[in-house]
Amino acid sequence: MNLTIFLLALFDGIAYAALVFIVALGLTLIFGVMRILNVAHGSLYAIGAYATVALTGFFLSLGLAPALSFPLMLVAAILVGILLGGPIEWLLLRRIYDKPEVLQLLVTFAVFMILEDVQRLVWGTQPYFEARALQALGNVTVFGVTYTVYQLILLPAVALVLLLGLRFFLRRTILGKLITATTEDREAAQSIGIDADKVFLLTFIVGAALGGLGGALASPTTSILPGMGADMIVLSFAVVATAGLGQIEGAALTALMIGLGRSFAVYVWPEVAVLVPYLIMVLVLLVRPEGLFGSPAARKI
Amino acid sequence: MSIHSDAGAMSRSPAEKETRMTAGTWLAIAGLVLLAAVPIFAPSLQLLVNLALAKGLAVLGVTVLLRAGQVSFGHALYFAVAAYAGAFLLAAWPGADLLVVLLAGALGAAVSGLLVGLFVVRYRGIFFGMLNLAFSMIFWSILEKFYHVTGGADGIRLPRPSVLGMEMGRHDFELVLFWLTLALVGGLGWFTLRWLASPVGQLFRTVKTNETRLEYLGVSPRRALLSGYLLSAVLCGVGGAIMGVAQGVVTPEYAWWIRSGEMVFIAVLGGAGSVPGAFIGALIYEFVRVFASAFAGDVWQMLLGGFLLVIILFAPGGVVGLFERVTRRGAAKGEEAA
Amino acid sequence: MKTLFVTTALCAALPMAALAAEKPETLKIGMTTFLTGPASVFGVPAQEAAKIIVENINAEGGINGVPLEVSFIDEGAGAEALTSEYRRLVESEGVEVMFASISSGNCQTLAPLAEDLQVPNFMWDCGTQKIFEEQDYEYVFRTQANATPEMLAAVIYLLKTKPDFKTIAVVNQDYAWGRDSWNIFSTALKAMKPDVEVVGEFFPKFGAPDFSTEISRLQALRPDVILSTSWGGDLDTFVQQASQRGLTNSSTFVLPLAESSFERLGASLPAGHIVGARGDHYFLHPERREDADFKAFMEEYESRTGQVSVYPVFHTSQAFAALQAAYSKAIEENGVDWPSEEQLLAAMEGLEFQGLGRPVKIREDHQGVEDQMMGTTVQNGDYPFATMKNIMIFDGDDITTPVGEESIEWVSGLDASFIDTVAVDSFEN
Amino acid sequence: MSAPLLETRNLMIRFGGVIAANDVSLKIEAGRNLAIIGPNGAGKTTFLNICTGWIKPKSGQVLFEGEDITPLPPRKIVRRGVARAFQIPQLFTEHTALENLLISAAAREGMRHPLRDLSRVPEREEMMHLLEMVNCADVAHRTVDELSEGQRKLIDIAVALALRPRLLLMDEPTSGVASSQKHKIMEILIRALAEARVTSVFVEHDMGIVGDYADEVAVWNAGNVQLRGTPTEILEHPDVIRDVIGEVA
Repeated sequence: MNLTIFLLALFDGIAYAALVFIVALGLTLIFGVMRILNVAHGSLYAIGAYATVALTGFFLSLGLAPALSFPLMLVAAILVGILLGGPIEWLLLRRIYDKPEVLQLLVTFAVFMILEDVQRLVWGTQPYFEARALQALGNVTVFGVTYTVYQLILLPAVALVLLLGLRFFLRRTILGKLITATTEDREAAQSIGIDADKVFLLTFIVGAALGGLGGALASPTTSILPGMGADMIVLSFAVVATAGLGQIEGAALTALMIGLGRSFAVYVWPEVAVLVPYLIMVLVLLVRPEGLFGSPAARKI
Repeated sequence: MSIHSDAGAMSRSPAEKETRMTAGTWLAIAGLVLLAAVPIFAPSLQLLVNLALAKGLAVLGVTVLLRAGQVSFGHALYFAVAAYAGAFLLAAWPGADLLVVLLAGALGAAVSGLLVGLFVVRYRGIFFGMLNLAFSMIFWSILEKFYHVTGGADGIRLPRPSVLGMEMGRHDFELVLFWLTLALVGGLGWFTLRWLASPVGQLFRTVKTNETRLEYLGVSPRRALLSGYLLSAVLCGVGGAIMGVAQGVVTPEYAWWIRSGEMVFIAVLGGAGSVPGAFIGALIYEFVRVFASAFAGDVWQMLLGGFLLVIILFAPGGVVGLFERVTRRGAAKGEEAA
Repeated sequence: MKTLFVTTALCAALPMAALAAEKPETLKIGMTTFLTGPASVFGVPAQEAAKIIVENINAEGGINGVPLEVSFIDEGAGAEALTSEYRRLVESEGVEVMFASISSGNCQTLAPLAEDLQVPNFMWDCGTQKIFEEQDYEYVFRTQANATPEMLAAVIYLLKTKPDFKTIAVVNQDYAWGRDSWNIFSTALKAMKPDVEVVGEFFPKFGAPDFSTEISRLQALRPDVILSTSWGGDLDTFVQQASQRGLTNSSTFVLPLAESSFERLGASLPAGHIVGARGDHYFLHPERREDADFKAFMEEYESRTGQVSVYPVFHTSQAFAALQAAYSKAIEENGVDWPSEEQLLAAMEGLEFQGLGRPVKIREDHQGVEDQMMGTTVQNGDYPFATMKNIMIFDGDDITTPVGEESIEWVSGLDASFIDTVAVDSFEN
Repeated sequence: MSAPLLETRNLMIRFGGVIAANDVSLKIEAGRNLAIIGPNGAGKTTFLNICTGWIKPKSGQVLFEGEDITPLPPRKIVRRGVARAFQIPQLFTEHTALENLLISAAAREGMRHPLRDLSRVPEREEMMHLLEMVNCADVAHRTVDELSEGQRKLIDIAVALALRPRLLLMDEPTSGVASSQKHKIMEILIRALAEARVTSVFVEHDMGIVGDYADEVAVWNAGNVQLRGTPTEILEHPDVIRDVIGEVA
């Protein structure tokens, strides 16, 4: 393997990792704060993609500039957060916080099953492709290989902005501190007047919107079709568990490991590319049971 | 300290309830007899019931783990390992005996259960669930990827095994398989109940409530969990092997994560932790699924999802819990009247 | 080896054979198709087509006065649901003929089941060539071609139109179709043009959302030809990403299933690439497009679905055409009002029928012999998507594995001279 | 002369900046119940945790009957005869009082009857007797989370006794119990221990209890044994009155 190929694999890996990270971010945020592993996250991802395609198709058919696709992605993500994330938390999850975690997980599994069919009823079974956002940014050529600016530059940039933005939000803003306080000790937070219900609702909306944003950002690069969420969710699980549940920086690093592992595998041994995320997960958890960045829960007696 | 009550009669612990519930035993026997009559009175349902019971055995495996408070999101692994073990055996030795095929499946599940189990019993809660998921997805990827060995996504066809040296037509074979499945449901169900009530099973169950005390009883919580994990893998394996033989084909979909989710789904639907609930849940699930996909076309997933939500929100004890609630209320009323 | 039970059942059935059957109220048909999952890109158009065809047949009085009634089974609901629903239709609903299925895996599962249930089963869409090569069936027939002629047509068209290429890479879906089709294609290519070098083999997982890394590698490898037998969302994503990043400018793509993606791909599938349609299936079929019935159907389909017809629509039409032809033939040959199952099965042998494409013939091994169309893409502005020019239709008889032979073995025995022995009709567009 | 039942040699451990065990060397003789007293944070519980293998010392050794048990995990130490009862009772909350004891007996007996129903194991009689000894026979069939704190503490100790240990380490056996009940509980306990011939070490804050039930007292301070002696000696010692009793009272 020469340097060129090494760099090419690096670029591919980073572009892929960026997208995986954005999706996993919402999942890990929700888990970190609410201790719920949201299986329906995959559906939110898919619906974010579908909504983007629908919105872009509609507005661009009115003759508006393709650059409008970018704000529309944000709109789609926010719609997913508010119209789906909100009701899921408010109507369903809120009623089961005191139940065993298996039931919480199954509720989101049920929502996943329902949303899979909802997608099909609304958007049908034919794949959609809406690449105007990607085309608007054009290509760059590196070592004679053409990349899209969208995948090589925009996606990693967005991922980085989200990583830094969320860190800043959680550590530096009052709202972020309220969320962290609730995460650490719900009862204590309530006793000092934090409305934990509102914090949870907000977190879930933001997490769902991040899932939707992942789908929105993925939409110009891939076919939007039924079942796309089911694949993404397992990959996100792998990222989140490997990173340590609730670990944002860890998720970024893990996504990078998985992205690079996969792209190098395609260059070196394509047959194992699909195994890479799970192998990384097992190997990491073998050495560090709490995930890369997780801290072991001390048992007090 | 001196609350006087005839405690023995009033509040029995789960362990005692299981073995002394003679009414429950009779109910279970009645249920098995009723099912045994399916091929005679409703032959069109025979295969469906057979598949549901096979799935029920796998769900029983998940149920066992729920007793220790652990949820596996990867038990489809053992389902698939056993089914593929059976398929490979039949490919290498066409016309192998049904019992040998099932035994090979159970053995495959046991061996893989031991290997994976040694590793995952170090984890609890969500990590336990996720690691099991990871292992099942690795196996799934291997099945998909190593096409030349595993047949890839189309899987492997299983020629019909012989039964005690006899070659059989589909109809006869399916009857034998059906009754054999039913016998295994009865036998393994009974064994699981006994095991859960036994000292080893009780130690296993305490992983759910207090591992510190378990350690201070001189018992390794990991080993206690491993014993139940092995049982659960074997149960899943027997279910998977039956499923493979009944379907005549095994595909990587057997190991797919949604399958594992489905098993947990059914376990909760039937009544989390309940042995008969595993089979009742599987029967209900398969019937809803088949009839929904026959009559509601492409929204069967939505119906099942809605069904699950209703159960969790309004009857978290599952169908068995619902049944117990009704009978208890009935009993209470009876007492009042008397 | 038959068991005692089946043998007695057959004996019991024998005396009935000579007699005609009672004419039913309706002729019940069961059709398995993907209504959910990625393959619903084929399954749903097929279902729509089936509905239109059945309406048309019933409007004309059905088959000998008996109207058709179709029940659909979702192949996407999983193998258990599929097999149990299949049995329910046959055993409890009185379905007389089954059409199954799209997935090759399901065909392999259902073929022995049909045999055991003794229900005539038309394999209407699945691709695997192995079914009749590995086993003899009494009740199973295929109303279309299989992977071998489909791939051979692609190889021959490639060698005829671009004889001087040196290198090839493949990007197929990682499942039986992707693997088997490459096996046939590469075997044929090596036999007919031994100097070709295979520079890359990629089997990304089925349903992969992203081919960026594969495309980067292909750009570095610069093969003359890139084959992909992918379909549906996978093909769309691959072609879109490849065309976006200029890979379609540097390599010629051979896409034997691209006809089913034309409309969705729009302008992303540029001119000059080789495409096929698993048979002579094309909404602008050069021989058929002026035919009144063909035109009427195409218009009807487009007005109902808003989309042009794709190959599963043609495959569906062939299955129903086979059904009509078989019943007519059995009724005529036996001089009965309604044929028994025995008579129907007898009629299937050597049956000729015509759906929306050219006529198809059922061989003695129950394999259908279907002509194969290949073409080159062109973006000429008539439609907002690619259409075909330089179309060739290859004779099915010449490129279908002979009865009793195994495909890979037969194909590997071919050589460059084979190309000229295949009868072909060429069309400008 | 035979080795002491339990001996520690130069145990050292610190958590962050706090020294929890600072060169602890102590001998515990069979048959003499030792009470450990001292202010909060003096390292009393840490000492029990080290002796049972829950926490590994940074340096130093723990010997049980002359054998080094320092590297062993708790379960192996338990099997050698060191049982433990907890400040917060550690019970199987889904099981009844009797079942908690039966499980303990099953753990002790290993796999002698692997598939017999737990409620029918031969140790049932013995366990009922144990429950009687701790005055809990009347709640034998209640799940333990329905019981009072005092009952749970006694059952916690009974579970440890069911293992037939030679040494029992108890962390504040009477904490969380109404003061009127404390003496009653200790009365029951000491009788049960004597009957089972178990030596005990117990951490205690209540000087009245210490004075009445301990054979020996060790005073902990800043991670080490400050004083050791008979209850009378210790409880009248001016340092103890100032540092320990003063604080507690």
